Amino acid sequence: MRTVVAVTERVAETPSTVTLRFPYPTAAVPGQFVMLWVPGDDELPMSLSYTDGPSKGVTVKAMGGTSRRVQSIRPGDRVGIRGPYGNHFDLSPKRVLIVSGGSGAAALAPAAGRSIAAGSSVTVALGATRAPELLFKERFRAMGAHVEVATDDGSEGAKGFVTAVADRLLQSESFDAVWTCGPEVMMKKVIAAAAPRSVPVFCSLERHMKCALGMCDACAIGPYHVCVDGPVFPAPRLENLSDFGTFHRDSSGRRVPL
Amino acid sequence: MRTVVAVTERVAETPSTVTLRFPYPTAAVPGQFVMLWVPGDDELPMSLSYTDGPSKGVTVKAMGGTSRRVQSIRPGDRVGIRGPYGNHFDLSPKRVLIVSGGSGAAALAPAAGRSIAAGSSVTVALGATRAPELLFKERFRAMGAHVEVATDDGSEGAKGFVTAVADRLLQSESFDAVWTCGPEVMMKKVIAAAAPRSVPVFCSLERHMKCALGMCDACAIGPYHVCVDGPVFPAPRLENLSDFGTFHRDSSGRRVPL
Amino acid sequence: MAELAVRCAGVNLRNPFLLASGVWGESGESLAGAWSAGAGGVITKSIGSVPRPGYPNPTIEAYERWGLLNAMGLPNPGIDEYPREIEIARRAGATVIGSIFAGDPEEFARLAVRMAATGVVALELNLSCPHAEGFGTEVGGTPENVEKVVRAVTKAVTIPVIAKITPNTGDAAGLALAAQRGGASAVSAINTLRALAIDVHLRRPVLSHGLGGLSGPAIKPVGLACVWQIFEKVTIPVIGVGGIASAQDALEYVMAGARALEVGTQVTFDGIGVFGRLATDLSRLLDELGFARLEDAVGVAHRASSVPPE
Amino acid sequence: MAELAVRCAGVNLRNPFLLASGVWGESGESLAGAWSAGAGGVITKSIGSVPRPGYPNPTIEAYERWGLLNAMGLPNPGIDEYPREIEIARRAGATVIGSIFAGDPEEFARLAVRMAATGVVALELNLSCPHAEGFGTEVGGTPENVEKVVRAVTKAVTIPVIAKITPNTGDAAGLALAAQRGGASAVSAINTLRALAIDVHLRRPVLSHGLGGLSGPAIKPVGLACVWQIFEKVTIPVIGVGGIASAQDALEYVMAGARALEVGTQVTFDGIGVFGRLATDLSRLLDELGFARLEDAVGVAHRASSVPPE
Ligand SMILES: Cc1cc2nc3c(=O)[nH]c(=O)nc-3n(C[C@H](O)[C@H](O)[C@H](O)COP(=O)(O)OP(=O)(O)OC[C@H]3O[C@@H](n4cnc5c(N)ncnc54)[C@H](O)[C@@H]3O)c2cc1C
Ligand SMILES: Cc1cc2nc3c(=O)[nH]c(=O)nc-3n(C[C@H](O)[C@H](O)[C@H](O)COP(=O)(O)OP(=O)(O)OC[C@H]3O[C@@H](n4cnc5c(N)ncnc54)[C@H](O)[C@@H]3O)c2cc1C
Ligand SMILES: Cc1cc2nc3c(=O)[nH]c(=O)nc-3n(C[C@H](O)[C@H](O)[C@H](O)COP(=O)(O)O)c2cc1C
Ligand SMILES: Cc1cc2nc3c(=O)[nH]c(=O)nc-3n(C[C@H](O)[C@H](O)[C@H](O)COP(=O)(O)O)c2cc1C
Ligand code: FES
Ligand code: FES
Repeated sequence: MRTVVAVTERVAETPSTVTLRFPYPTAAVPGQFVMLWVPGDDELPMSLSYTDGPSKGVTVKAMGGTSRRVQSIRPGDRVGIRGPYGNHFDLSPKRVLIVSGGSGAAALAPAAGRSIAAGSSVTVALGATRAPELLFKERFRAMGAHVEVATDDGSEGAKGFVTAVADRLLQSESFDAVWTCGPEVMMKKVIAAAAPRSVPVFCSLERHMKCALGMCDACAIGPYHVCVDGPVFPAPRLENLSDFGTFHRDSSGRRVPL
Repeated sequence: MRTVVAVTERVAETPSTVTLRFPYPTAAVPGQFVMLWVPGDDELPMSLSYTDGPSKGVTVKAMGGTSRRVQSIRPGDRVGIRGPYGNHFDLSPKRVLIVSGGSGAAALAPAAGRSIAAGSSVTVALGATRAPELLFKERFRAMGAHVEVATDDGSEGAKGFVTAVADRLLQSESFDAVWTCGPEVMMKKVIAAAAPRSVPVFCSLERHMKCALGMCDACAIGPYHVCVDGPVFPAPRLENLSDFGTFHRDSSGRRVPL
Repeated sequence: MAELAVRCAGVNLRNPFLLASGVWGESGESLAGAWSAGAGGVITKSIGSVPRPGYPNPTIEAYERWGLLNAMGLPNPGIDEYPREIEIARRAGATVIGSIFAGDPEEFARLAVRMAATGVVALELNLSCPHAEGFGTEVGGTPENVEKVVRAVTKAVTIPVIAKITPNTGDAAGLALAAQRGGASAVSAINTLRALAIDVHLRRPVLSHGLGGLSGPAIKPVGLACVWQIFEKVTIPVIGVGGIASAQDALEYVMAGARALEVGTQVTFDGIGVFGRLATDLSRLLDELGFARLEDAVGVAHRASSVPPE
Repeated sequence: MAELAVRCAGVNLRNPFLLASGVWGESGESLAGAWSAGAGGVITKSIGSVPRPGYPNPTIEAYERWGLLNAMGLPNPGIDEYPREIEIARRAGATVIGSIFAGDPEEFARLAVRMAATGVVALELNLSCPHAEGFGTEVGGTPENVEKVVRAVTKAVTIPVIAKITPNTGDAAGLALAAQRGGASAVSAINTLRALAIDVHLRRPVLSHGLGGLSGPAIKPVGLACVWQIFEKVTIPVIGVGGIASAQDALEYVMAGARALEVGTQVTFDGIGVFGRLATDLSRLLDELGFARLEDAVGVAHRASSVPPE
């Protein structure tokens, strides 16, 4: 079920994120993820940051041990890929607001791309800790998206949380849908901001994953399994889940604060 | 892989042969056989004597224990069926001579039927020990075949072997093919009779069968497995096989005289 | 519609299809979800004395729709935290069976007491993990060990105890008999078959642990043989598990001697809706074959057979 | 093209793919046919002291293309008549390995002498039939019995002896080690897994014998685990068998530790042409993966793995 592929291209997107491209002809839809196996280390869920054509890609942020190890992968190195798994963004809305925190842009960029190609207008509220960490800013712009930026330290765009930018945009413009990916607390705020305007919000969630087949329960949140019922959830499904934005489960299945 | 079916009809064809009909929609071609499981007893290869439509049939001669047990089956009783297996008669020849010994008519009758329906002319040399044992005589006639009969005791038709009738027909008429099924010594004689006239002969063979999947080797004759390479063989494939007409293998795989 | 409710190991089940341990069993909401999808009962993930993260990924490998290899490494939140999850499932009305694993009879007994205190209706002892060192064959590989563990547990608790037998043995029936001697109320068979996959491009085992366990349709014929042989030897009920994907599979197990069933891997292939479907289909199949109650079909294939068991 | 020829158990094989015992092995012409289809060698049907008809039909049950259940019951013409068949295969140039089965060490030794006299290049001892009373676990189920049988045979003959190990055990490696102690030149693993199918309409086992053995792709992961564990313990060559359907399957076995391979069930699904195809495909696959010789890949997965065997 796994395909071992040699990485063809490595792009340092920001100081902390790296994109790996590899041949993987299986069709994929923006929002879906793959399981990326780093032989000898671990296998991690990664959103496809490039979904179109035979060459796919993932964009990985340095977090713990394995993601750092992923970053040291060079063209020619081999990784295992299975998937794509999960559901995806509904690309039918014509006016979309994207709210991206940190590496969340990885899941959102291909959705923006296909959406604009299909004639939609896309506005991106792009957040990061500091200017160099703004992931896919140029890529979004090159697609034709309108990009507004926020950084924690104010080194580019608005200073502070990207949710403030999103809030402003939601007040000043009309949108048919909001797509968001990033820390759950951020997504919770996005949901709150969109609520008064009745704009439907779709959140892409991250949970610990093992099987990605809806079996092992590692990725359970409330009645859902993020690997098969998600990763994209309409906000109403999440709002009543006590763990959303507060708890996740670690590798042993223990509930631990986010 | 087996389908358990309830027998719908039982016809005593001759004093020693019984036809069982049963629903079995899988498509079949004349010449093919099924494995007929008599629960609690054994499973035997049986040519399909009725190949057309969803109701198939086999015609069984009382030989040893199991075939006698088959004859005691009544409508409503259940049997297991798998198949159809094996190759089949090539129905393209326009003028066909059929030479049938004993229960061989079971394999040949459906071939005659489809052949005549497709516009061919079919002559049948039908042999049996005695008149009441002439299997499918009326069925062949009703199809429009020309039937000539031989019985060992002369109780109907020519007295003696059906091969004599076949020999006469081959001398007096032109045929594009000969199809034969019956004791191997009989089929050997048919091949010999057809040789001077260069009429191709196709023989349907019987060998001990277990798997019917070309694996267990029970049905081996020379380099062939009757279950997958046969049961229908063009004569040239058989002529150089030392066992043809002389030896077969018993259930243990020992070569024993026919 | 034929009656699917059965009593097995002293537990009333609304239908024989239990969620197998290790599938959808880490969180209370998932257990509750399996129950509301129609499972006759739910068995928890095997819980140990302390939290265990399990092995690193890759932990699974799938073979089309006929097999699944896993070496999760018994990840579980540990008995201190797990009662919370059971509580959620019980509040949803689920019939919950608590699965536990341990390294020796004493640890089994201590854990059993804690698990029993959560209000589960029965315990299942995982005596059969094929890939976790110290918790598999070590406790479940010989009749002596099985008997010791089961006896220690049955002495410690009052609720029914089900011993889950390994198929990685020459004599599953001997292990089951030992469980019966130890006081088990039922045995379940089978756990996964010890198995391996290798990635030829990377020249290494696929699973991080190397060896794992095979489940799914591929092991149904093996599970049936175990249940058949066990049924010939024991008098306590047998719970059939391994590769059940259809009502027909289920009925094969029942006719081989199973009174209840567990379903695991098929949840992966069909989703949790498999429970509702299995119950409906089995009831229909029993009708078609002239059985008024599932119970009437338990073990019937032994009577028909003229062939002595091995 | 990568070199497929290997020397295994003192026998030179033009390629590693041997016809497995029990498939196409009753008649000399079939053995010859498998050889001319490209098999690296052919193993005869397991031959006993006297002719044996085997069990009545049904003797097999197929599961799509992933599994096959059989209980043939060791039909064979007996050692008096069988040399004729071997002679036919040898005249065709085939490398023939003679498989034998018996009920005790003495009978094994007597049969071995007779089989060796036919000119086979090696013997394979069937210590692992999962369904024939008196010839399966009875002779191959414990290390003690395996060692006794193998020792009796290796004392009686001078040609190499291969012990075929059962997977119906908790410890295949222990059995293999016993075979090595007994003097075996190689071990082969695995034979079929004990298994069962039930016909729910007829309420009885499908096979006349009831229990049978499972083969085909379904058992590949189990065979790989056995070969892996055996390779860790023994120094003699291991022959991998069980569910080999593709060059990739073959290479998995080789990387797990197999020096030669046997192919049985896939002959049913693909026809005898499977041998030519496997050899061509494997040679290509080795090229692609940078192996000049099959030999270089034997056991490589053990080196890569950081995980200790169980
Ligand atoms: C559907 C999905 C899509 C994702 N897409 C991306 C992406 O596009 N880019 C990106 O950089 N990251 C993505 N992640 C997160 C990524 O999988 C890892 O969680 C992250 O890389 C940290 O891994 P680590 O082992 O380096 O960190 P560790 O130091 O081991 O752990 C840091 C955090 O990562 C979590 N983690 C560890 N292993 C896993 C696992 N198997 N599954 C999920 N979380 C795990 C831990 O629970 C912990 O909270 C995605 C996660 C999911 C579920
Ligand atoms: C392809 C094929 C088609 C056949 N079609 C018919 C048919 O249409 N009508 C018909 O009456 N018979 C047919 N037979 C023969 C039939 O399968 C049996 O051989 C026959 O019915 C005798 O079986 P028994 O068990 O009653 O006899 P037994 O007394 O057991 O044996 C009598 C003979 O039958 C042979 N036999 C027993 N078991 C088998 C077996 N599993 N496979 C083959 N031969 C066996 C024995 O070798 C022996 O020579 C066919 C056989 C084959 C191979
Ligand atoms: C991913 C996975 C995890 C499992 N975890 C456990 C476990 O923790 N305890 C246990 O007793 N069995 C465990 N099993 C075994 C199953 O409960 C079941 O016995 C086995 O999978 C066969 O049934 P199936 O073919 O229906 O899956 C696990 C199986 C799988 C596939
Ligand atoms: C129909 C059949 C008959 C078999 N007969 C024998 C036998 O006589 N002796 C033996 O050692 N193994 C026998 N086997 C086992 C095979 O040799 C082999 O070990 C097993 O089938 C696994 O390999 P496969 O999956 O490639 O078939 C038989 C297998 C089948 C399917
Ligand atoms: S990762 Fe296993 S259920 Fe989602
Ligand atoms: S019946 Fe088994 S090979 Fe033909």
